[in-house]
Amino acid sequence: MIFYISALLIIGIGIYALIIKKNLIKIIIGLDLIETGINLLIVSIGYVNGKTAPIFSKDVMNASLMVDPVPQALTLTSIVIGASELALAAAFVVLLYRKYGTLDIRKIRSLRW
Amino acid sequence: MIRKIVYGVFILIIIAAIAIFMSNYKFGVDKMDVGKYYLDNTVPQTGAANVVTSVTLFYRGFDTLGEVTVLFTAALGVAVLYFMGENKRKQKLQESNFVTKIGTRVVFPFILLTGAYIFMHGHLTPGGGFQGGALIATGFLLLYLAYEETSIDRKKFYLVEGLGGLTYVIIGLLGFFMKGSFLANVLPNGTLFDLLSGGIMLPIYIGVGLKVGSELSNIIDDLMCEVKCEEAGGEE
Amino acid sequence: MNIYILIFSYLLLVLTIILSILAIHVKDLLAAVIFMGGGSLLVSLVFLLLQAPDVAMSEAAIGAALTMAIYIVAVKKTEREDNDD
Amino acid sequence: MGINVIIGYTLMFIGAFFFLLSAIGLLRLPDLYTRMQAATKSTTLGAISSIIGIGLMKEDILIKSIILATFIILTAPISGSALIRAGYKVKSPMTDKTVVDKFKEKEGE
Repeated sequence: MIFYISALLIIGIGIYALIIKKNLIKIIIGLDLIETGINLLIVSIGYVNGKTAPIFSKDVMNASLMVDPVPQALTLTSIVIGASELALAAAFVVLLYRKYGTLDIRKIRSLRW
Repeated sequence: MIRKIVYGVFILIIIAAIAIFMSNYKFGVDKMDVGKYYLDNTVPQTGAANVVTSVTLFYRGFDTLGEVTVLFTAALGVAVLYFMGENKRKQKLQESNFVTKIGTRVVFPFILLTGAYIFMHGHLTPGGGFQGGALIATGFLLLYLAYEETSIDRKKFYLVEGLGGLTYVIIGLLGFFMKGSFLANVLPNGTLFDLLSGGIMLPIYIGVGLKVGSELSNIIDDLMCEVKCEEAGGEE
Repeated sequence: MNIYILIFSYLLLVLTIILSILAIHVKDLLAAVIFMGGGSLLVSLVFLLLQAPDVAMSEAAIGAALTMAIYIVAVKKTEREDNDD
Repeated sequence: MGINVIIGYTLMFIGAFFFLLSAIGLLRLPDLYTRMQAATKSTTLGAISSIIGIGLMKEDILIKSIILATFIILTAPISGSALIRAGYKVKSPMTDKTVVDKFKEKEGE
């Protein structure tokens, strides 16, 4: 149960950073936090009490003793895509800094709201 | 102040919505639907020991092809964004010390070897193409940090990356022409726990590992480059 | 789950939440990035305890190492202080 | 109980003892440089002796544990020296009892 609660808390912290913070790098950190929290949520949905990792070995050949493999496969995809998205966002931040000389989104005029 | 309260209420509503949705799924209880099928049928159908790998590459191989495409698009986007900028900053980095240089020279081949081991044994042990590729890119990052004048040969990296992607698509097309569906298993399954088992997973994961490694190294090179970007040429 | 492993995972999760709060709270952006990387590493340990070794390896290699390198380069090329009000 | 199990438990005990020493050193030593000394040196010894101890107790993972110990021996000094150097560059304060600063002497000449 505490896995769900802490995943939700991490997602909440990420959304807070995404909405409240004015610094571009802090906003990217918020995005990363949301991604981490959702990964934790999905993996903890797939966990089953007392079962082992879904990998057959010479000791464990019984398929009914394994946790759900589908959330883990989905999370694997999510982590890699998150890293590439983050690299793209960092490139955008560096370019914006070169053009405007600041990281504050209130001073970058075309992004003001 | 009033704005922060409004935002706080907004965040609470989102969290509560997810929590209410999650209350249908108790923690630690068996709630497998399709996972049951995968667990029961992985060994007879694919011959791989790692069920996660078989789900990623065998049952959902088309998704993984899309994922590789997303990664390629991101690398291309980073490269294009950096070529747009002027790249005039030429500040000198601090020279790293003796221990780091010698240690990097000793450790770097072992990092490459470990990465290759991880993506070649993806169907038997934990790990796979994405993890091994990321490990290889971390080795190149270490090289960049230790030796300031490092610059990878981008043409060769693009070649390796293209070959890795091509392996995936060609194996998929082979399945299409021989078995009638894209990414069908055209190779024999072999015996369990052998290196040459698991059908099409081994060549695909080798291709994915090389592709991810060279792609992430290219992203690191783009981020690290100070002036070298302009002379390297940017077409894919 | 074994009771000791459960207590250990509670500890890891509490530390992760503290590191996340610190990461969005501190003024120094480099420190924020390092807190973020530490949080990623602890989450990868939690994945290992949740019997997902593939995801744990992926998170440790990509989330904690490469992501942090990308962040640090971005901070180095821009500025280090968060001049929020 | 075979001889390898006894040696394995002894090595694990030595490893735990060095971990304890490094934890006490982290708490008690005065500045960054001596603390890094405690955190890298004794942790390396503790980690390799625990890993090889576990490897001796289970035969089939002995080779893997030796490879792991080799990796720790190779990588721990690199990260330690890089950390201490970064600490020196940002002018982390030394204790009053410091007598010699070789790095400064080398830079000065």
